[in-house]
Parts: sequence; structure tokens; C-alpha cells
Amino acid sequence: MTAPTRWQDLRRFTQARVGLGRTGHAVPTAAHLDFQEAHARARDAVWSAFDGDRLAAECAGLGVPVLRVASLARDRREFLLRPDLGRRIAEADATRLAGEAASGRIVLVVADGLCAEGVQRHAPALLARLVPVIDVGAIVVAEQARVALGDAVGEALDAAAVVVLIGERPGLSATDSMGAYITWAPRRGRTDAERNCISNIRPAGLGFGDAAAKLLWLLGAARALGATGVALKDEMPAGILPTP
Amino acid sequence: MTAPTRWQDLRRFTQARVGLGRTGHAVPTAAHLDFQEAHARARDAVWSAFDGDRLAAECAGLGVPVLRVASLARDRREFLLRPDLGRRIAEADATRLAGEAASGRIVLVVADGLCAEGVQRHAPALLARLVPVIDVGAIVVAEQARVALGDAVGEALDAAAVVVLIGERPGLSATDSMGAYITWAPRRGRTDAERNCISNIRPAGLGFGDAAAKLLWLLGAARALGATGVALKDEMPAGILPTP
Amino acid sequence: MGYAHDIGGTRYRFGDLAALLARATPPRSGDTLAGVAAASAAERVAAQRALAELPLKTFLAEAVIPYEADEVTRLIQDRHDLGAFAPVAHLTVGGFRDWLLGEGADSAALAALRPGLTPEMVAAVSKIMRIADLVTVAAKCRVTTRFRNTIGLPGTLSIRLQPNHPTDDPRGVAASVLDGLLLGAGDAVIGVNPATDNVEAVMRLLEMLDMVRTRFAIPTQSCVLSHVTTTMLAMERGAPVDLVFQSVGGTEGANRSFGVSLALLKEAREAALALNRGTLGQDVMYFETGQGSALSAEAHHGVDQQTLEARAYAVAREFSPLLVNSVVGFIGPEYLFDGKQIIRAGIEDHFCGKLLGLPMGVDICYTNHAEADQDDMDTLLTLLGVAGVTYIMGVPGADDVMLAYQSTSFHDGLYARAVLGKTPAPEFAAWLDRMGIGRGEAIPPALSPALIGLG
Amino acid sequence: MGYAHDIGGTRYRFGDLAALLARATPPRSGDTLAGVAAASAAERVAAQRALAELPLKTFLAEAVIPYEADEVTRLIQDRHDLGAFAPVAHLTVGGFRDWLLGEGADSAALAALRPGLTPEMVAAVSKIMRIADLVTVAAKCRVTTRFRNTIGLPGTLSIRLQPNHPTDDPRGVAASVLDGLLLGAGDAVIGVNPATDNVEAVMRLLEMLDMVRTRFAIPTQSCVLSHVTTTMLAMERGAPVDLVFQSVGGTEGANRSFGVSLALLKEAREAALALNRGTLGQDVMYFETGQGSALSAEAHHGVDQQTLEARAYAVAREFSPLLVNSVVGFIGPEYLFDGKQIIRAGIEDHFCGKLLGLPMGVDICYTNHAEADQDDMDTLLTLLGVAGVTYIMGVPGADDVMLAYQSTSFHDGLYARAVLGKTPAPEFAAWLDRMGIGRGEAIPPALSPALIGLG
Ligand code: B12
Ligand code: B12
Repeated sequence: MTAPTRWQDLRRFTQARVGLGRTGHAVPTAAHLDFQEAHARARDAVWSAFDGDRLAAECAGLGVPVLRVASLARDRREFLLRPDLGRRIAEADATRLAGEAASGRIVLVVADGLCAEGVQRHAPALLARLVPVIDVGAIVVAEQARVALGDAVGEALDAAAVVVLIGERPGLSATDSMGAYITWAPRRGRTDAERNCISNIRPAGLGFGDAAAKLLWLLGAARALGATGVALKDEMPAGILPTP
Repeated sequence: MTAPTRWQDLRRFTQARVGLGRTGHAVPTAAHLDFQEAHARARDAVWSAFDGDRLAAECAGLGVPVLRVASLARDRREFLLRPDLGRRIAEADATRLAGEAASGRIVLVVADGLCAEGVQRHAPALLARLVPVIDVGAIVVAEQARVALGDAVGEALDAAAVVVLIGERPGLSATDSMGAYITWAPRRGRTDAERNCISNIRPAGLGFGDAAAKLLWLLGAARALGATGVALKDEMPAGILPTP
Repeated sequence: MGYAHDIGGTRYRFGDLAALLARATPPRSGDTLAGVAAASAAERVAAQRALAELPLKTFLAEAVIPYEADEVTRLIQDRHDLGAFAPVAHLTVGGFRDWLLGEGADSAALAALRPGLTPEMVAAVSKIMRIADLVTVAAKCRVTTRFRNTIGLPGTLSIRLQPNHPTDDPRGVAASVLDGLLLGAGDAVIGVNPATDNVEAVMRLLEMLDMVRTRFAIPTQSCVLSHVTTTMLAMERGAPVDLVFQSVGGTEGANRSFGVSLALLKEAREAALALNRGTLGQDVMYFETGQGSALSAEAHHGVDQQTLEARAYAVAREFSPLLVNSVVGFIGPEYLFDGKQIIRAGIEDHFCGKLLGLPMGVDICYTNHAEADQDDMDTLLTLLGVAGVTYIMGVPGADDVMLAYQSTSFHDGLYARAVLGKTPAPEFAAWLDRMGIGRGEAIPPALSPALIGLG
Repeated sequence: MGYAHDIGGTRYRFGDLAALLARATPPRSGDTLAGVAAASAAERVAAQRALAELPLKTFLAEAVIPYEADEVTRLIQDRHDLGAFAPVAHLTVGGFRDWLLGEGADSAALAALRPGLTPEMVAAVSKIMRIADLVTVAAKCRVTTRFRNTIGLPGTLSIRLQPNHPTDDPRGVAASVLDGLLLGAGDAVIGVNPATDNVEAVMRLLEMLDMVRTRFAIPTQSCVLSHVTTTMLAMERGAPVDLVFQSVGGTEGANRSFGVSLALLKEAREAALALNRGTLGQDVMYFETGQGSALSAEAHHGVDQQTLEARAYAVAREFSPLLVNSVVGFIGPEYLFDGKQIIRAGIEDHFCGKLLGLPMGVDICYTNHAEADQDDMDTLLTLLGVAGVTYIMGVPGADDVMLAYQSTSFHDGLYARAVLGKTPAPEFAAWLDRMGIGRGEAIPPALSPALIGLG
């Protein structure tokens, strides 16, 4: 590759919408319409359906119990407008989960969040890398779920830590992005200052190998510190080997 | 009264919001909040309920048949978004009306239109002045109705002319205004260019006596011309006596 | 002829040009009511992409309403100037957007292009433009008209003083006129909508307005917005008519439902020209338009309401008007549901009118059955001010006590001028200054109410 | 203490000041979610009327969140300057609106008043103001700050260049930086949101940004918007930190959920001041806020989200920031449902921030789960430009590929500057000129990509 001399050559370094050119002060028509189309798609992605059955089936082969739960949000619209409901589970569900207690072990929650598409597609790949190398008590497939739902689930299961793999809100350029939120000693009422986050997990973002490695590192550090959150800094060195 | 010297004295000549004063380029807070309150009220007025039973009962004493009809709009929301439905009546209703034929006579339609409040309150007073002096075949109380519904009603009844008394859209300063639309030889498909209109009938606008007088004049002129609409100019002289 | 485009593996088909235009339109209730709107965001984008690829020339070959069936189509096609069209003749609709936004399209180039544009071309390109695009291009357009003052100069914002009264009481109207003058309104026109169509009453109003104008020596024009036939009658009978007003629509049928035709408008204009009352110019017509009127008259031919609105501008420009405005939120939620739709439509209308060469104002307004409020109006007013709107309305306290809707107030006019650094028409600005208007709360002696019969 | 007002024969009661403020707020989903919104338009008007009659002094006597329970309340009350408050001490909230809009309230009077205002007073008055009012008053406020250039001078509009990348790849970030510079962005700050919280990665980004700035000799500042504790660690380890960033909220609890406190922010500021990297000034803090964050953290105490937002500005102003912006549509529809609510909130936030004396920018943005689109953003951008917003964001093509939301693009910044006649910060404008930026489509040699490692 030679050094870029044309503006649009900048595109080779990033997926960001650089080098669009200009007409007057506006973006050219082609770029404008690309944007409009991407917006229509991203809006649809918010409403993409989560196939919990399929996901649970795909996780079944991993050799750990696979449980199911749903938040108190009854449908997608309610989920969007009532984040409080998306964070909670029914008392009956909490009791049911308590029966499966995974005391002191790590619970992995797979949640639709703001976009089911990516989680549906990518969670199995990440789980396949993760489950063999950590002490997993259970995988919980959660529908209409926010990040903090992991606290209630982790509390019910008496987990040492909970890792929530969740659909990040869809953007124009990626509607398949996954976030991972790690909370040590999960219980209801934890704030976001008490978790750590790995974001933008997707093939065109942070790869599954890298994401699994980072999760592993953070879980190890959390165990050493006895906490996640602001107090736990990600100091994983750059050169570390990704899990296979 | 002395000549006004202060700006706000202009208010004595009109209900319009003149002489509000100013703070910088804006209206003072008091006037701003008056406006906000009036807006809340006017919006409610759009949804004010039309009590067709009561109106029909009040018209019963006038000695002409009182009929009832409703447009195809099923509720208020549909009425607002589907003016086409507010102009039409069911075939069955047309047939029913045809049985009551008022051939060659004048049909008075009382319709809720965009605001039931004023029609509910003022239509009886106007009808009381009108019915004794014109040849009325029937009074038709119409719900969820637009002006052009009168065409369908008039056609079904084979009327010489139809006069639609209808709730005008509510404004900030008047939520009880009534319009009267006159159509000679009514039949479906008439355009607004083929009607005449008397507007702003209400105590604080055009009085009932004046309105009745004008209707009388227009109906007479329409009969002479054999038409209403653009071709028929309101040339009623200013000095004419209102009906009592 | 049909059009099609694929989005995400689905092929969207559009039966003809009218369908393509309608599906490409940003969402609005009127197009849904007419059954012509896109069914999904994806279908809308597909239509926009297909539209962007369409050669502009297509609009010369294919009419959205047949030539034989509609005199507005005939007007549009007969008046089209191929020479003026040449600079953009090779472009697609998408290319035309780029051209309009580009630096080459300066005020002079845009003015030269006007006779080469049809309303359908202008409507089409607006459908693939964002609000910022529409503002940018409109702000480059210059349209100047004259009667007793100069409307539309760069850096000016004029105001129609709208002093309506529920019974047309001349003193009530006069009080509102004075209120408006004291707040700097009235340079576009002092224009009353009469509550009645009574010829005598209309003439009384015309005389009163003329009296106020001459007593106060205001460099402006007046108008009573009765039906054009009523105004013609008043002219015949010697009333002092400055401007002839009429609502117009974008199809022959819509105009018929308004009781007008191109021939009638021509006749009315000639009558007004014969009065020769203008001092600086003879632009004697005033038109109002508004999305939805053709559909309301069931004369829309399956064409979307914004394209029809642009066609109404073709009617208007035939008669060299002093003023044209869309009454954008005037009818109700069945055509423009909420503030968002009203704002978009207002910006589109202004853009289309300006691009076609009209002295375009906007009645920034809403009714109480629509989902809109003063915040939406402040927003649209500010946007239009930046876009260089020619004039807006001035209604006492924003509340029209006769038409029962909310428009911009006299105060709103002051706001827009102040915050955007705009001035009234120069002759009127000088008059305001001479009269001492705008300083303090007292009524300046030169504008004594007694002088116009208010005592 | 309770409040009440009658509307149309119904008495509406408001239990305390917080309830009164909440019920008087224009509708938004977040207040409904919190259960504090008015139940009807009539109740809202009743609350606005009661609020308009409330003496401003009440806010000094009654706290919306108890002094004992919240360090933000303590900050507000302890810092209140009775002397500065004197000019408006006799006014009600309604009278305060009139005062603000009046001619006496010029830029100097407004600046002098700042230490006398509490966020609650400012939030209260905004609730009875229309968008035009909020624009008018904000446009009169002048706030100027300095680090390596001068932000906030009249007639300027600055832009934060936001070159995010999903994996923080330095070359990817650099490409976006260059794109932005070529389109005139970056005078407010070149500020990256890091996808990871990895300290090493954050330091790599800080070094890369500093390298770009020095190679191209750009008179601006850079920032990596990691958590304040991560930035402190980076400073400790010698990274070139210009500005310390942190998200803040309007309650102690909201800040706790963000992992910060007033003491921590003070410590961070002192560390940054010690680096002494500013050339024209030492305003070293950068804060982001946004309606809804306190409720999201379940730390809202029954106070409406807009009042809490204003309280976040009290936190910000304690630390003399170079930049503060609300990320107004960033979180989602649960707090601001659609374009209309985002627009209103954006205008309120800007007004409140400016009145309290902050260098207020706005991230004009929306997410794909909200009911909003580019037209809404163009609208808010234009309004804010007229209101004199200090700075906006610049994101390649308006699409943030890491944060997954749409903000203003570099092009949008050019639009706003062009259509409103604004310029960048003067030092940056001169640099753009020197570099030959803005002329044509080629990359000027002085900005060769190879110079910053893109080859
Ligand atoms: C809305 C409105 C319009 C809209 C109607 C479109 C629509 N879909 O609603 C538009 C903008 C198109 C319009 C146009 C005109 N209008 Co108009 N309009 C009104 C307004 C503000 C409200 C009417 C209302 O609430 N109707 C009640 C609802 C329930 O009825 P509807 O079935 O939904 O609506 C129908 C009627 O409103 C009718 N209509 C509307 N205006 C007119 C005017 C005349 C003369 C007739 C016969 C019918 C008519 O058209 C609608 C569709 O069928 C009134 C003022 C008022 N306060 O009432 C003036 C008013 C009725 N209009 C008036 C006039 C003069 C006109 C025009 C003639 C102006 C012109 N010079 O072109 C035109 C043409 C009318 C026509 N022949 O078609 C005058 C009538 C004076 C008179 N006594 O004759 C009024 C009183 C006020 C005014 N000065 O503008 N109008
Ligand atoms: C929305 C958002 C926010 C919102 C969250 C409010 C809300 N109600 O949604 C606000 C603006 C408040 C926010 C704040 C911050 N955020 Co944030 N945020 C995001 C964003 C854009 C989307 C998250 C999402 O889609 N979640 C999925 C949905 C389904 O989950 P949810 O339950 O609805 O939302 C919860 C999480 O999003 C969580 N959350 C949001 N941000 C962060 C950050 C951290 C470190 C943690 C642990 C949790 C967390 O808070 C929400 C409410 O509980 C991501 C980027 C991305 N592409 O994902 C960045 C992101 C997660 N945030 C980030 C950061 C750094 C922050 C801040 C620490 C910034 C600062 N310096 O203060 C703060 C503080 C966070 C905290 N401790 O509370 C980084 C995290 C980097 C990392 N790997 O640790 C990200 C990746 C991007 C970025 N650089 O800004 N954020």
C-alpha cells in the first residue's frame, strides 16, 4: 500500500464514514442515501426477535446447565420505555433460579438487550471460548433484559460473579455488537460503578478471541481484588495471547 | 369613552390579543401563561362529547321531524384523521332517510364537526329562529360529521337545499363557534365552490338573530338563482332587520 | 412506466412516476390518508434511491397528471423553457441535489434556472434532501417583488399584518392593525380574512384599510382576502383594491373546488393592473396554498400532497405575485399530523417556492386538533428565518380569533428579526423610524388611535 | 410545604417544590417513567402558573434534595452569592422570565448574576419559557474559556472532533482525526471515547493525539474520555493529558453510580493543573451531562430530570471547565422519547448551562431506538446555532461507529457555520487558513497522512 493521497483513501483505516467528499457543505447524495438506508435497517434491528429456544439449544452442548429467564417487561415497546422493568425478574423466577444454585461460581447471562441480532449470532462463539477456561455454574438465557438484570440473576444463583453478554444498541454501521458486563458478588442494587465493561464485541470490532482473553483477565483480577468496578483497572498487557 | 392613549386600551375594540405589552421581544409571562391555558382548553374542546340524544330532544318541540345519523367515522380519533369517512353515511342509513323524503324542502343538519361544545349549546337557539320562517322538511342530528355529509343526507332526503350547522374548530378564544354551510340541490360530489358559508356564529361573534337573517337571505337568493356557491354573492344590505 | 429498487434483498416496485414520488416522501398523515405513502422505512428508502437515479429529463416526458386532463399540467409543460433547463439537463435527481448544494449554484445561477424547472422536479429533489439541505439552498435564492415597497431583499424579513375579527367589525380590525404597526408588522401587507362574504362588508373593510394606510402614510399595501370573484365585484364597484387574493391548488380540480380557474385568475389580475395603484411596482397578486387542499377536494389524482403543493406554485408564478405563502399547518392533522410533519412541510414548501422563483412566505401555524404547540412554531420560525423566508404572519398574540388557529404573533416577528439580524422592507423600516415606533410602551402621537376613528 | 392552583374550577395541588417543578415541565418520557410528570395539560398549566408566582427566594429556603443527604445540594447552597442575587431577589419566577427577556438583561448583567443563581432557579424559569425565549436569552450570554485557544467568543462556533473507533485502533482514530481537520473540525477539542478502559490503550491514544497535534501544530487540545480514575492513572504514568474528562450527574447518588465524587473531581483537576500544559489558559476540565442519567442510576429523589440536569451544571461550574456538553439524545427513548422532546431538552440544557455561566456545547444526537431522525438534528442544530451554542460534535458522516448513535457530522458543522455566519475559534481559524484547509478536494501537503503515520 502506498501512502494515501486522496481523501477517500482514509477509508482504508477505519469503518467510520470518512472521505465522503462534499458538495458545498453537505454530504453528496450517494452518502446521504447510504445513511438513510442504514438508519432504516438499524431501526429494524432494535425490533429484531430473540430466539431464546435456539440459543439455549446451541448452549446445551457446552456441558453446563442452561437456564431461562425473562424480565418484567412484557414486550419490546415496554422494554424500551421501562428500563426499570428490564432490570427485574419475577419473585417466582428468583426462587426457581435459587434452586439451581451455582454458589461461588461464575454465571454467564446471555441477554437480548437493545438488539438481539448480534447476541443471537455471536454469543455461542464467545461462550465456546469462555466456558472451557472458567468455572461456569450456569448459562442463563434472558429475554427483554438490561445489564442490571444480571444482578438479580447472580444473587438468586448465589454466584461469585456474573458476566452479562448483551446486545448493544444498534448503530448505523453495526447492528450485531455485543457488550460484556462483569459484576463481582452480584446483588440487586449494584451500580454501574461496581462493574467492568467490554464493549463492541463483534467480528468487525473486538474479536471473540480477544474478548474472551480480556474477560478472563478481568475475572482473574476481580477475584484477586474481590471486586469489580472503578477500583479494578484493566491493565491487561497488549501482547497477551488470545484464547484459541 | 375617551380616545385610547394607552396601548392596552385597544382591547376595548376587539377580543383579539392586542395590547399585551412586551418584555424585550417577547410577550410578558402573564400573557404567555394565559395562552398556554387557553391552548389546553381548546385541545380538550376538540374531544368534547356530542350529546345527540339531548339535542334531538331539544329539537323535538320545533314541530318538524327530527332524524339521526352518524358518519362512517367510528370514533373521534378516526374522525380527525379520516375526513373522507366523516363525509359519508352508511348505505343503510341513506335508505332509511330516503323513507322520510322531504322532497323539495329544506333540510337542516346539526353536526358536531370539529367541536361539539358550541353546536350543542347554540344550535337550538338558531333553529328556533329559523324553523318558523322557512319550509323545513327535517332536522337531522349528525355525529362525527363533516360539512359534506350534508350532501349525502340532502340527496337521500331529496331536499331542495341543505343547511349544515356545524362545530367550527375550536380556537384559543372561542371553543363554541358554529358555522352554517348552505348547499342548493345537495348531492354527493358537490364541491365547496358550490356552497355558501356563514361563519363564527356564537354570542361573542355573529349573533343568532343576524345569522338567521343571513341564512334566510341566502336561501332566498339561492332559490332565485337555482344555485349556491361562488355564483351566489352575499349582497344582503347591512341594515336588514334580524329575525326576532 | 414502472420503477424499482432493491433494499436488503427485497425488490420494491413503483408503478409510475406519481407512485415513486409519493413513496419517496418523508412520512405525513395526508399521504397515508390518500393511500399513497410508503408502507415502511425500507420502501421509502428504496423509492428515494430509485428517484435519485432518475434523469431529470424524465419529468419532461412523463406527467404525473395527464396533459389532456388538467390545465395545471398544461401550464407547466407549455411554459417550460428548455434553454434555461440546459445547465441541469444531463443530471439525475440525485445529481441535481448535489448541483443545488454545490458552490456553482449561486444566487444568479439559481435565478437563471427557474424557467427550466418544473414543480415536479423541485418536489422530487426536495424528497431526498434533509432540512439542512433545504435551508441551505433556499437561503441562496433571491426573489424581489414590489408594489408600494420592496419585498424580499437580502437581510429583510417582512410581516403580513393579519387583523382578523369574528364579525369583520372595522373598529375591531383597526385596533388590531394599530397593535401590529406598533410592533413593527405590516410591511408585506395588511391583510384581513373576512368572516363574511358580504360584498358590502368587504368593501367597507377595503375602505377602512385604505384610510388607515393613507392617514398614517404607510408604505405598504392592503388586502381583503375574500374569494377572487368577490374582490372582482368590489373592484367593479370602485373599491380601493391593492392586491387580489386567492387560495390556489395544484390541480385543475382543486382549483375548481375553490371556484377558480387559470382564466379567472388572469381576468382578476388584469382588473387589478388596470387600477394601477402600485407606486414602486405592479405585482398585484397574493396567493395562499397548503399541502392537503387537493386531497381535501378529492382532486389529487394519486399524487402526493407535497408534489401537488409545488404544482400550486406553478399556478402562482404564472401571475407574478407580490406574495405567496403556504398556510402550512392550517387545515389539520389529517394532512400534517404533528409539529414534526408541519416543520418538515413548511421547510419543503419554502424551498420549492423559492426555487421556482416565488416571493415565498409561510404561515407558520397549527390548529388545536393537531399535535403541535408554540415550541414547534418557534422552531419552524427560526428555521425559516435562517432559510431566508420572505415573510411570515403577524397575528395579535398568535391567536386568530376568527380563523381559530395559532399563527406567529407580532412579537414572534420581532424575535425573528432580532435574533437573526433581519430588518423590515427598507421603505417600511424608514417609516417605522420616522414614526418613532419601537421605542417604549406609549403610542407615538403620529399613530394616535383617534386618527383612524378609534376614540 | 405545598402549592396549589385552580384551572377551570379544578384545584391542582403540588406537595412540595420538587413536585411543583416536575409537574410544570413540558412533557417527556423520563418524567413519566419516574412517575413525576403532570397527568394532563391542565395540571401542567396549573403548575406553571403556581411556579410563575413563586418568589425566587423560595429556592434559597427550600431544597429539592436535602442538604444533609446530598453533597451537590451542599455545593449549591454553600456557593450561593447573595450579593450577586440582589438584582432579582425581589422577583417571582414569572417576573424573572420577564427580567431575563427584558432589555436590561444584557450580556454584562447576565454575567454578573451568575453566582446568584442556583440551578433550581434556572430550571424553574426555563419551564415557563418557550423555545424562542430560551434562544433569545441564551444568545445574550457570553462565556469564554481558554486552554490552547479561545472558546466561546461571539460569532464563533467550535467543534469537538470525535474520531471514535470500535477497537481504539490508533491508525483508525488518526484517519478520522484527519478527516475532521480537513472539514474544519477540532477547535473545541480532539476527543476520543475509548472503547476499552485499558490503561495502556488509553495512554497509546493520548500519545497518538498529542503526536498529531504537534506534527500539524494545531492550536487545540486533546482528550481521551476514559473514566476520570483511568485518566488520573495515565497522568501519574506521564501521559500527555490536556483535559480531564468525566460524565457527571445532578445528585451525589448519580455521581456515585458514575464512580465519582466532588473530592475526586477536585483531585483530578489539581493533577491536570500541575501538568501546566495550557498555553492561553488553564481551563482543564471537560464534563458531559444528560437528562435521565440520575433516574437511570435510581438516584433522582423524585426530582424531574431537567432540574437534575441543571444541578449537574452546578457540579461542572465548580471546576472551571473548558467545555461542558449535554449529550441530549444519547441514552434513549425512555428519557427523551422523540425528536420533539430531544429538541426541547437540548434548548433547555443549553439555556440553563449558559445562564449558570458554563461554556455550553450540545451533543445533538439520537439513538436508533428513539423516534428521531436527521431532520430533527438539523432542526436542533440550527436552533442551537442561533442560540449561540459554544460547540457541537463532529463525527465522520454523523455515525459514531463505536458508541452506536448519530451525532452531528463534520459537514453539519460546516453547514451551521456557513448558514449562520460563524467562524471557528480565532486561533484555529487562522491555522485552517495557514494549512490551506477548506479549499478543494485534495489533501493539502502540510496535512499529509504520512506525517501522522498513515501510509
Ligand atoms: C379550514 C378552512 C379552510 C380550508 C378547508 C380545507 C379543509 N379540508 O378543512 C381551506 C384552507 C382549503 C379553505 C379555503 C377557503 N376558505 Co376557508 N375556512 C376554513 C376555516 C378556518 C375552518 C372551517 C371549519 O372549521 N369547518 C368545520 C369543519 C368541521 O368542516 P369540514 O367539513 O371539516 O371542512 C369543510 C369546510 O371548512 C369547507 N370550507 C372551508 N372554507 C370554506 C369557505 C367556503 C366559502 C365554503 C363554502 C366552504 C368552506 O371546506 C372543508 C372541506 O369540505 C373557516 C373559518 C372558521 N372559523 O370556521 C374558514 C372560512 C370558512 N373560509 C373562508 C374562505 C373565504 C375560504 C376561501 C374561499 C378563500 C379563498 N379566497 O379562496 C377558500 C376556498 C373555499 C372553497 N370554496 O373551497 C371564509 C368563508 C367566508 C364566507 N362566509 O363565505 C371563512 C369563514 C374564513 C376566511 N375568511 O377565510 N378554508
Ligand atoms: C448508553 C451508554 C452510557 C449511558 C448509560 C445510561 C443508560 N441508561 O443507558 C451513560 C451516558 C450514562 C454512560 C456513562 C458512562 N459510560 Co457508557 N456507554 C453507553 C453505550 C453507548 C451503550 C451501552 C449499551 O448499549 N448497553 C446495552 C444496554 C442493553 O444496557 P442497559 O442495561 O440498557 O444500559 C446499562 C449499560 O449501558 C451501563 N453502562 C453504560 N456505560 C457504562 C460504562 C461502564 C464502565 C459500565 C460498567 C457500565 C456502563 O449503564 C446502563 C444502565 O445500567 C456504550 C457503548 C456501546 N457501544 O455499548 C458506552 C460505554 C459502555 N460507556 C463507557 C464509559 C467509559 C462510560 C463512563 C465511565 C464515562 C465516564 N468517564 O464517566 C460513564 C459512566 C458509566 C458508569 N459507571 O455508570 C465505555 C466503557 C469502556 C469500558 N470498556 O469500560 C463505553 C464502551 C463507550 C465509551 N467509551 O463511552 N454510558
